[in-house]
Order: sequence, then C-alpha cells, then structure tokens
Amino acid sequence: MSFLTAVLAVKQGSKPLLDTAFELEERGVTALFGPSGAGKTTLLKVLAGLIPKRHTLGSVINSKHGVWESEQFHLAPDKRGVGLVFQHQQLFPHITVAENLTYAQKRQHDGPKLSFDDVVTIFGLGSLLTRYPQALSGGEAQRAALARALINAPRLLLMDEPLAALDWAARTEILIALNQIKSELQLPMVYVSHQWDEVIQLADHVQMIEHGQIIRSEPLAALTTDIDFITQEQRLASAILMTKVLGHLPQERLTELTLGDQSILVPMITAKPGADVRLLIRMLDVSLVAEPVARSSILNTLACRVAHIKDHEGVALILLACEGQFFNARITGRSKRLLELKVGQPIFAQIKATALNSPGPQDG
Amino acid sequence: MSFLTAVLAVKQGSKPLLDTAFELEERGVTALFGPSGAGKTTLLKVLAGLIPKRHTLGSVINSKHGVWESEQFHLAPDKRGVGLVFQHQQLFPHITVAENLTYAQKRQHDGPKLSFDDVVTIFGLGSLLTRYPQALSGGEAQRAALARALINAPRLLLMDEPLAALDWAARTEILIALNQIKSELQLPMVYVSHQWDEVIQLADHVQMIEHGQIIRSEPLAALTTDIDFITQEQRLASAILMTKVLGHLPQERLTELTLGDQSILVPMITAKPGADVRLLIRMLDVSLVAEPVARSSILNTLACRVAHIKDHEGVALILLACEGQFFNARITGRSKRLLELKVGQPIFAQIKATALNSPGPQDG
Amino acid sequence: QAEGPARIAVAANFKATLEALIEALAGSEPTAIAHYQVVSGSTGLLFAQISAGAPFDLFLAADSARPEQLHARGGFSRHRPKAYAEGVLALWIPARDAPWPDVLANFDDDLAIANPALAPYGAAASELLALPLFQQVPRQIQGNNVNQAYQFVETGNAQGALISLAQLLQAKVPRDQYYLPPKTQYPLITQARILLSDHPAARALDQFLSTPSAQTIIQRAGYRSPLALE
Amino acid sequence: MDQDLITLGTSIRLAGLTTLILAVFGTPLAWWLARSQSALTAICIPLLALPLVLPPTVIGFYLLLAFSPQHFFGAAWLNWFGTSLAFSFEGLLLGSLVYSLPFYIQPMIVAFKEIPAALLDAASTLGAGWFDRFLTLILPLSKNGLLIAGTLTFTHTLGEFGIVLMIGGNIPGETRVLSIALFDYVETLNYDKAHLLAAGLVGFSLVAMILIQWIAKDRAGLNPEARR
Amino acid sequence: MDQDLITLGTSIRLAGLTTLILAVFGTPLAWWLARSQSALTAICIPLLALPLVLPPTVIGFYLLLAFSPQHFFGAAWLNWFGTSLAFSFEGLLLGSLVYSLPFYIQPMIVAFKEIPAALLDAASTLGAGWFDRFLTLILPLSKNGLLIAGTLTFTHTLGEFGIVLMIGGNIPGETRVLSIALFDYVETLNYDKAHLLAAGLVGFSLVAMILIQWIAKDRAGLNPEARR
Ligand SMILES: Nc1ncnc2c1ncn2[C@@H]1O[C@H](COP(=O)(O)OP(=O)(O)OP(=O)(O)O)[C@@H](O)[C@H]1O
Ligand SMILES: Nc1ncnc2c1ncn2[C@@H]1O[C@H](COP(=O)(O)OP(=O)(O)OP(=O)(O)O)[C@@H](O)[C@H]1O
Ligand SMILES: [Mg+2]
Ligand SMILES: [Mg+2]
Repeated sequence: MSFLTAVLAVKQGSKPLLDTAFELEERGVTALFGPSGAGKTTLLKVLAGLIPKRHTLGSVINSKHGVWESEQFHLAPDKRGVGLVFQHQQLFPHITVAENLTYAQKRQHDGPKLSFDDVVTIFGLGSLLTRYPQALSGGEAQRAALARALINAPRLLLMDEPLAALDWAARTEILIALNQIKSELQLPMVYVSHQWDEVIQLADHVQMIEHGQIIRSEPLAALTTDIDFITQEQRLASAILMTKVLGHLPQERLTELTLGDQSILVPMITAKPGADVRLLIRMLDVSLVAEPVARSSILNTLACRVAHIKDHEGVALILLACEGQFFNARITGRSKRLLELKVGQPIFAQIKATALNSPGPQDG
Repeated sequence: MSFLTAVLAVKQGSKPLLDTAFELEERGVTALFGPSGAGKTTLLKVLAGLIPKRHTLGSVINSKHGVWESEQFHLAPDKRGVGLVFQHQQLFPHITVAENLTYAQKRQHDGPKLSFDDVVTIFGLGSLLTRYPQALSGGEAQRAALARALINAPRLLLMDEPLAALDWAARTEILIALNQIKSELQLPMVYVSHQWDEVIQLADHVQMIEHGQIIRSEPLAALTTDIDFITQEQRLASAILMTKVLGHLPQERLTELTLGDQSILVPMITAKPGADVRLLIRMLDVSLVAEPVARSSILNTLACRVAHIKDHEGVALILLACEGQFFNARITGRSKRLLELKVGQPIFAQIKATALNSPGPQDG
Repeated sequence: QAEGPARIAVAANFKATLEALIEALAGSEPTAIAHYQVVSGSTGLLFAQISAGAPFDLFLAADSARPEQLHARGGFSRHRPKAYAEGVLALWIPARDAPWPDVLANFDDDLAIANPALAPYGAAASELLALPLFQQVPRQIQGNNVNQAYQFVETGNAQGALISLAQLLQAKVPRDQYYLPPKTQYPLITQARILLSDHPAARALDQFLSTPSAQTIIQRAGYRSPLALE
Repeated sequence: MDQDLITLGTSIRLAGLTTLILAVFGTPLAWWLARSQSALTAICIPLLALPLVLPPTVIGFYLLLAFSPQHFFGAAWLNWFGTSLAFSFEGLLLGSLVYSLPFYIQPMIVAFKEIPAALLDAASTLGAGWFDRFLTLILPLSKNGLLIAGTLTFTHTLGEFGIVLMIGGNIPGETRVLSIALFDYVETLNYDKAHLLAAGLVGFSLVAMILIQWIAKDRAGLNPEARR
Repeated sequence: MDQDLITLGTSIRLAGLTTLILAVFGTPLAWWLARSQSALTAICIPLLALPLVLPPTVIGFYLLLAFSPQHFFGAAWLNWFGTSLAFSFEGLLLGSLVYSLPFYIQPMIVAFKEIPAALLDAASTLGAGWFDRFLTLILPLSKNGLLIAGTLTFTHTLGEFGIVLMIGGNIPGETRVLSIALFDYVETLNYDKAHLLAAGLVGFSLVAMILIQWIAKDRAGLNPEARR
C-alpha cells in the first residue's frame, strides 16, 4: 500500500516547475535524487501544502489520511501532519533552540513521538539549548532544524538536504539515528540529497527527478543492479547486499557475515549473530580476478558469475550474480579483454573488507 | 612568503569563539577543515573584516597589502579586497541575478579579473540571469553567489561550503573551474568544506580547526602521508601522487602516466603528453599483494616499499614509498599477518585505474 | 510694511462683516479691496501671534480685554483700543414647536455654546444660563468658538445654541427659530480693535469703522453699535 | 488642578482605548494589507491614509455630519444604541479611531511586509494554524512595529484636539481631554498652568515610552549585532 | 478659487519640502536610531515621538516663543539671516519638520530594523562603502518603509493646521496653506467652498498616492509570494 499517490503540477506563471505523477511507499525512506533545479524542493513543498492553490492547479494528492489536494481543494499545511526540514533551516529567530523544540512539541501531529531528551541527545543539542538561532553555526542550525521536525511527531517527514552543512562525524551519527528512527518508529520519510552515500545508507526507495518529472522510481536494490542505470550514473553506482551476522572475531576486530554459503569479513559491528546487515558495495571497490589470490590484503573473495556486461566508452560494467544477489564492478576494457569475460562465466570478485559499509555503528 | 599572518581572537561575551594564530600562503588554495561549530565561518568573517572591533580585541592581521587589524585599528571590509562566498549565499533580493553580478563587477577589487561571460558560463547561469534570487533553487543560488564573488576580482577569495547544495555533476564542474582559476589567475583562496573529496581535489594547504584553534596547518601532501594524521582521520586519508602524462591510448580510452620509472593507466584525460597530473589515491582503494596477479581487473600494480606500519584498533595503516613519493593503504590486521608485512619490505600495491582521479576534465 | 496690503487680523466671527465693510470702504473703487488682507482666527490665537510679533496692522478682537492688554503691555501699539461692535446673544432652537416661554421651561436637550474660557459669547452665554435662562439647565456642549457651536446645531447633533445674532443673520435663519434674551441679562460683549501700525490703509479702515455708515453695516450684520450707546 | 486630573483620566482612557482597539482590529487589517495579493490593497492603503490630508477640525466637521441623526449612520446608531454619538465618549473614540488608524496601520504594514514567509511556512508544517501563527510568530516578529505603531497612536491621540473638540464638545468629565485643556490655557494666556500641564504630559509620556521600550527590549539579539 | 490655488501651491511646497528634507536628514537619523547599539537611542526614539503628545497649537505656541526675537533661538536666527522666523515660510517649514519628524522617522526605524545585516556584510565584502551600501541596498530594501513614511509625512503636513496656523499667521501667498483655508471655510460656514476644496484635496492625494504606489511597485516579488 502506498502512503500517498499524487499527480503534481506546479506552475510559476506559465513555466511549469513540476508536472509529474508521484507515489510514496507507506514504509521506509524514499530518496529524492536529481540535479540542481530539478524540482526537489518544489516537490516537498507541494506535499507539505506550502504552495498556494493558484500555482498548483491540476494537482491531486490522495494520502492515507485523506485527500490533501484536488481540483478545488487544498488542505492547509498545518492539517497535513507533514514535517519539513528546510534547506535553509528556518528556525524561529525570536526564541531559543529549546523553545523552538517545545514549540514543535506542543503542536505534535499524530505521528510517532520522540521525547525531548532523546531528540536533544540524538542531535547533540545539549549545550545549545539556551542559544538563539542567530548564534548557531551552520551545522548546529541544521541539527536543530532536524530535531524540531522530529519532535513534532509528523506522520511523514520530508527532509531537504538536511545534512549538507554537517561534517562527516555528525553526518554519520545522524544517519545512524535516522536509520534507527526509521526502523523503530516506522516513520515514512522523503529524503532529498545530493550525496549518494547518504542515500544508499538510508533509503529503501529511490526516485529520480529531472526537469520537474519523476523519471525513475524504484526500490534501491533494483536501481543499484540495473545495468542501464549504472551505465548512465556510474558515479552513483553502489549496490546493497543483504547479509546476516555469523559471528564476531573480537581479537581481530572483525565480524563474519554470511551471504548464502559464502562468508564475508567486515570491520567489527555491534549487531548480534543472526541479525540482518546491509552491506554497501561500491562498484569501484570491486575488482575481478580469474582465480583467488593467495597472499593479498583483500580478505574477501566471492565466487560469482557474470550476469551482464555492458561496454561504455572504454569501460566495462559488469553485473555480478552471487548467491542470488547482484552487485557491480567497473573495469577497464583492457581488463575485460585480459580476463576474457563473458556472460555466464564464473569469476572471483575481490572486495576489500574495509570498504564495506553498514548502517549500524561501526568503525570508519 | 605568506599572504597574511594573523593572531585571531573573537569573543562573544566572555565566550571565546576563536583564539588562534593563523597564516595564509600567498599561493594556492588553503582548505579549512573541522567539525561543525569549530569556528570556520567565524574565521572567514574576521578575515573579511565583518566582525566588529569590540568582538575581536586582541586580533592582529597583517596582510601583504597592509595591516587589516591591530590593537586599535580595524580596516573596513570594503577596503580589504576580500571576497566571501557565504554559507547562506546572501544574494541581494531586490535585483536580478545579472544585476547581482554587475553590482559586484562595478565594484571590482584589484585582484585577478574574470569577464562577465566567462563567469556566467563557468557557473551555468545563462538561463537564470533575469531571475530574482527568490526564484532560484538552492544549488542555483549557490552558483550565483560563487559567480558574484569571483567577478568582483577579490585579492583573496574565502568560500564557506560553497558547493554544499550542489549535485555531483555541478560540483565536479565547478571544482574543475576553480582549479583552473587557481592556476591561471593565481588567486589565493580559503575553502571551507566538510567534503574531504573536494578538499583533496582543490587544496594545496590544509588547516584543521577545532574549538576555535588551528590545530594543524600543512601542505596537503604532507598531511596525507602523515601516518599519525591518517590514523586519526582514516576516513579522510587520501594521498596525492604527482605524475606526468606519458601518452594516450585512445582506442582503450586510457592515458598512461609515469611515476618515476613505473607507469599507471587511468581513464583518458585531456592533458597533453608531458603535463603534470595530480593523482588522488584513496587509502581504501589500495590493496597489497605479495606478488603481481596475472589475470586481474586491477590494471595498476606498483612496486613499493613499506615505509611505516601503524596498528590501530585491529586495522593496519601502511605508508608506502614508491618512486620517492608516498601513499597509504589500510588493511586488516589479519591481512597484515598473512602478508607478513615489515618496514622496509618490498610489496606490490594494486590500484584500480578507475579509482584514480585527477582534477582536470575526465570521465567519472 | 507700508509697501504691501494692510493685514487685518480679525476674530473669525466678524470676518464676513469685515469683508462687507472693506467693500463699502472701497466703494466705487474695487481695486482698493486689494489693499487689505484679512487674516481670521480665534482672538486668543491672534493675540498670541501679535505678542510674538506677527506682522498685522489692525486687530479686530472679539473682546475688549485683549486689545487692552496689548495696549497696556506697550511696545505693540501707541494707539488706544476702540470698541467697534457689541455682540448680541441669540438662543437658536431650529425645531421649536411651542411658544418661547414653554420652550424655555421644557428644554432638556443639548445646548451648544462657545467655550466660556475662550470666547466672550461663551462667557456671556454661561452667565445667562446661570440666571437661569432655562428652568432646568441643559447639558452644555462647548465649541471652541461660536461658529463651532453653530455647527453643532446645524449638523443636527445639538438641539439648541446660545450664539451670536450675527451668525444667524448671516446664515439667514428664519426669525421664528431664535429668541433674543434681554441684553440686561448678560454682560456686554464689547468687541474692540487696536491699530498696530501706521499703514495708511489700516488707518483708513480704522477710521472708517467709527463712521456712521460703517456702524450701520455693523448693526445690519447683527451687532449693536457701541457708538450709539455712548 | 483637580479638573485637570479628571481631564487627564479622560485623555488616557481615550488614547488607551484607541490604541487597544486599533491593536485588536487594526493589526489583522494591516496584515491583510501587507500580505494580500489582491488589487484591492493598492487602493486600500492610500485610502486609509486619506484622513491625514484633511485638517482634524474638518474631519471633525464631517464626522459630526455623519453622526447627526439626520443622516443614515447617526440615525442607525441612535436606533441601535439609543444614544447619539456626538458629544459622547463613544463618538470621541470613534473619531480618534478614524483619525489614528493610519498612524497605527502604516508602520504595521512596514513591519509585516518584512516577515519572512518561510518562517510562517515552517510554523504551519509544525501544525500551527493561522491564529496560532499570528500569535506566536507574526506578533513577536513584528515587535518593533507594534511598539512604534502603538507609541505613535497613543501619543498622537493624546495630543490631537481638533477632532476631539469638534465631535466631543468639551464636556468636563466626559469629553474634555487634556489637549483641549492645554489649548485653553494657552489661548487664555494662562501660561503657568499651560507650562505645568505640558511639562507633566511630556514627562509622563517620556517615562512611559522609555519603560515600554525597556520591557520590550530585544533579548533575542534580533538586531544588527546578530552575527548571521 | 484663485486664492485657493495660491494656497494649494504653498501647501504642496510646504508638504513637499518637509518630506524632502526629512527624507534627506531623517533617513540617516532613522538608520542610526534603528541600528546603533548605543544606550542613547533608547532615549532618542521616545524623545522624537514627544512632539506628538502636545496639541499642535501648543507646540506652535512654544515654537512661537522660541522664534520670538526676545528668545535666544529667534534672536540668533534674526542675527544670521536678517529675517524673523515667525510668520515666514521658513518658520512654517521648521515647525512642520519638528512636528512631522516622528511620522517620518518611526516607520523608517521599523523598516531599517528588518534589513538583514548579512546582506550589508555581503555588499561590504564586494567593496561597497557605507554610502554606497546605503544607496544601493538599504534604501531599496526599505522601499516599503520609505513609501509609507513619505506618505504619512506628506499627507500629515498637508492636513496639519494647528502649528501652521500658530506660527504661520495665515498670511495669503506666504503662510496660508490649504488646511487653514479649509478650516476657515468651515469655521466661517462657507460649506460649498469647503466641500469643494476637501474633495479636491482628497482626490488629488488619492491619485498621487496610488500613482506613487504603482511606480514603486514591487517588481522583485519581495512579498509573501516569494517562494523561499
Ligand atoms: N519563483 C520562481 N520563478 C521561476 N522559477 C522558479 C521559481 N522558483 C523556483 N524556480 C525554478 O524551479 C526549479 C525547481 O526549483 P527547486 O527549488 O524545486 O529545485 P531543487 O531541485 O530543489 O534544486 P536544488 O537542488 O538546487 O535545491 C528551478 O529551476 C528553479 O529555478
Ligand atoms: N552569537 C554567538 N553567541 C554564542 N556563540 C556563538 C555565536 N555565534 C557563533 N557561536 C558559536 O561559535 C562557534 C563557531 O561558529 P562558526 O559558525 O564559526 O562554526 P563553523 O565552524 O562555521 O561551523 P559549521 O560547520 O557548523 O558552519 C559555534 O560553536 C557557535 O555555536
Ligand atoms: Mg532545493
Ligand atoms: Mg559555518
């Protein structure tokens, strides 16, 4: 079931800013991805109800909670229960950070609720509570804005590049927190970001937008193994492998994961044996060898089969099938010839253990 | 010679926001790197003269162009010739994008000058010139702000996370342009960013700031091969290798570079044979093997020597010396034992050609 | 000063009459009207201005106190103040529907008068009311001057006014709408003038005011002549 | 001076009520004028400033005409409330409202035009409805405007006497206000009393205004000091 | 009506000059009051609103005292310029300036308080000095304030007559202004002329204000419409 289905049309004068069908899954995080000026911010604003009717003629939004927008009708933003984290924060300047939070808390929607203290801890706002927004740094303001949106208990959370001004450490921490919130609170979210790394750590669905139109909408896993997509968007291409924890090797600070019958070693994570773990496999981190290398710093060699080959401007994109899941490698044409790669052929994929990424707590 | 030397002290009430010595090289880009709230924005503002004297008591700034700040003295911002690209853009809302640019152009400082058309082309503002800033998307506004600062011909350009709201493609393009501007116009720049990838593509010097103090200030190359730094900041660790173009292999879309006596193949770039090329080697992209692997998708295997080993929480950081230059590998403790690594020992480093990055135009 | 027209400062209630007087003075020679500039205002205001050195040549006050004061203070005029008119109080009740005695006995509506502190007609009216003129003293609505008191009634907001006869004549109010209380029942409302300069036109007007023809005009306008009394 | 105290009371009541009523009804009106896209506002804003071009006494005269039971408005009022507007405190209040409206509304329009729409958007996604936003954002964010509009209205109503005299009729304890008393003293050359009263009025107003300013002081640092 | 035309000329000259002079000198003053951190401003803002609490006639009276050659200021003026201030157009202008100052300054303070400091910072790094910033940023960004402050000042000066009557002396062609003429017509029960003049004044002002608003129309979309 979907959280909402919509036809979105936004015009500025005669210029269409948005003109597309849109559907949002009931569960999980949908990443909205697209170039600058594609209409991402505009899309979030229509969903939140912030664009006045005269600009949205022709839009229809049917949500799980009722009609939000139709030919004659426009449900006021404060009635939609949609949280929005703005690109430019928009903290209320006349009250402190703490008051910004309580403002949102007092007006909670009927979505999943977080306590004040939890939110303050998650976003590291402890020392900033008595500050006025003007006295925050860019990253501090962004954290406060996220906190304010979450404590408001929205039914749907829209986030417009919420981590753009954050350093790596804060970003990682908040991504982990958002992942927890997603799974524990089952709060549906739309996440706009230019950072594919962020998207892939958080998203379940990806929608690509360009020139005001949703041009793709797919589960993350489908997208990352779609060879055409990968060809087009090589810079983005990463895949997700679903694995389970087999056990930990504390003295080596490694965790052993199983992927079907094979095993993969990754830097130690906290998940319990048997837990599901999502592994990020970046195309660029995969190398192929004809046979396993004895003495190499690369710990993981997976036996795979070539599922698809696509030549593209001197580079070969290889879709690899391994225990029923897929991931990609990107190699040069020269390497392809050297390895005499063909579809269906068995091959060994080397993945650096250190290159693996999982959304749970982990070392860098 | 340095562009400026300074002692910076900024207080808000009794709270010190900045309290540090600071020096800026005359040439090249200095990256200012540090966590959220460290004082980066504050530092740029003192340099630009935007913090009033009563908050900067004790600050002294001596620039190449004269004294900017001393015990009694505060040179007005409009006299310093310092360009500043703000975290929140600050385009003038009452005039169009084109008028924002001409505003800056009419008030050019005596720094290196770019033409209106060049700036518009570099930042892709062609279709936005008649728009008012309110009608720009986040990324569009950021490009316009950068353009405005550059067309103003500053002597020194300060940029506060100028690419944070940009998508990957725009970011890459602008980084390339900034690199060109750096080398062609010799405009000194300070660049604040949370993205180490950006820093490493652009910067010549790196200064790390924390709690209002500059804790490190080094040439990029020194920093990226400093094993202690790498240990601490593993997520950042990349190294730069200085190479020269040997020739191109157009049919394979590869370019051959030389590193001393060895050669490296990278996706084809446009630089002419003999040109200097800066290669980004990310620690995570380097794997080590005891002997070269015959049939592998990894094209480049460099003969190196282990220069230093540092064990850190189950992981081993290896500093590799190759033809007089240095780069790093990060491997698991298990791999280290497997390879029986010791300082001084010869070893082969595999680097995926596709993983190499150069600041010039290139494919992804 | 002698170059330009003579500036005559006049209490607002006398302005229309003064203009008629100037016309009469000019007689067959209409250009002579241009020798006069009439500035009207409340007596208090004009007095304050003259005290501050206003360039007026002749001052026609609505009372005799202020010309006297100007004279007494010295420095403003070597001339003596002279009375030029005497005000007549009239009780105006436009909607009168009974003989006057009944009206005086039963009137219980709002009565407009001029501010007794500022205007001599107000002070006179106030005394008249204290007599009492009416059987029960009505609520008094004060205008700044008689003209405002007149407007209160004219606009229908007040039902009666104790104001000057001159106004009623000027406004051509039918005779049956007003009643003239006996002049013995209220103090004399002597209006005095004082010459402030030697401007020839001003002198001419000053002298003209004492002539019978001028006094006739003044009487016709609803004033009594102070000269006739002497 | 007893009389003057009563008069002072009437004055303060008049100025206070005028300011209060304008604050209650004028504020939303100013918001509408500042924010509406309707072409109507382009006419309404000048229209509301029009009372200013006429001398107060003249406005007073026209109001007096309107208040008259012979005219529609005055007759209707008389019908509903049984009392006439002229020479009553209510009439005075109405006149002050008409005349002071621009002094209240115009600064408020300026203040309201500057409130960033995005902040209101943020509040509405947080679940704040129109009235909620008005109370919790619009008013606090236009504090400077409110302060100045209130000050202008209050002081101007205190000082105004042209209209007040015309439609009030200077009835002691009812429609006699301080400005008329002061005017009387000056006109009757009672300078000592005039000076005393003027000094008192000025002193009182100054202290009141400084006090209000101090209470409403900008504690958030929403001022040029703000570093971002 | 010839007379009235001259009077209209004097009125427009007075209102125009008052507005112009206040625009030139009041604008920087308002900026200083809005932006200065100095404790002085906390006193100055109320102080400048003070003329409003006194009835215009009373202010006029005090001004008349000040203008009188028996007092320091009047004497000094006479010394320097050889003419007296009272009953001259210059005196009228001075009086109007004093009385209209708050109407100009207060809305400008509101407008100026809202200008984002960061935009000024941006301009100064681009090389714009103080005066440059004032002309190219501060003024355009406070256009709404300027418009409203100007309108208030102009209309109020047109309509004001208490001060003008007191210190001007109602001298035709020199200090007789439209508001006094209108006042006179009403006072002397000359209603037809009064209605005509009032209608003319109101009509003229309305057209002028709508025109100015239209010229100064917000073409940048700095309004609630602005989508960000
Ligand atoms: N008021 C307006 N008038 C005209 N065009 C507008 C207006 N507002 C936005 N646009 C255009 O609409 C398009 C979509 O804008 P939007 O802000 O949704 O982009 P975005 O996808 O969020 O981009 P970014 O990643 O840069 O923030 C952009 O091309 C922008 O220039
Ligand atoms: N007016 C103020 N009062 C108190 N503290 C302030 C004020 N302004 C800034 N700070 C604090 O000063 C520190 C430095 O701020 P600054 O904006 O320079 O950080 P930054 O390094 O740019 O961070 P970011 O990457 O998040 O933008 C922050 O901790 C911030 O909270
Ligand atoms: Mg956007
Ligand atoms: Mg910052």
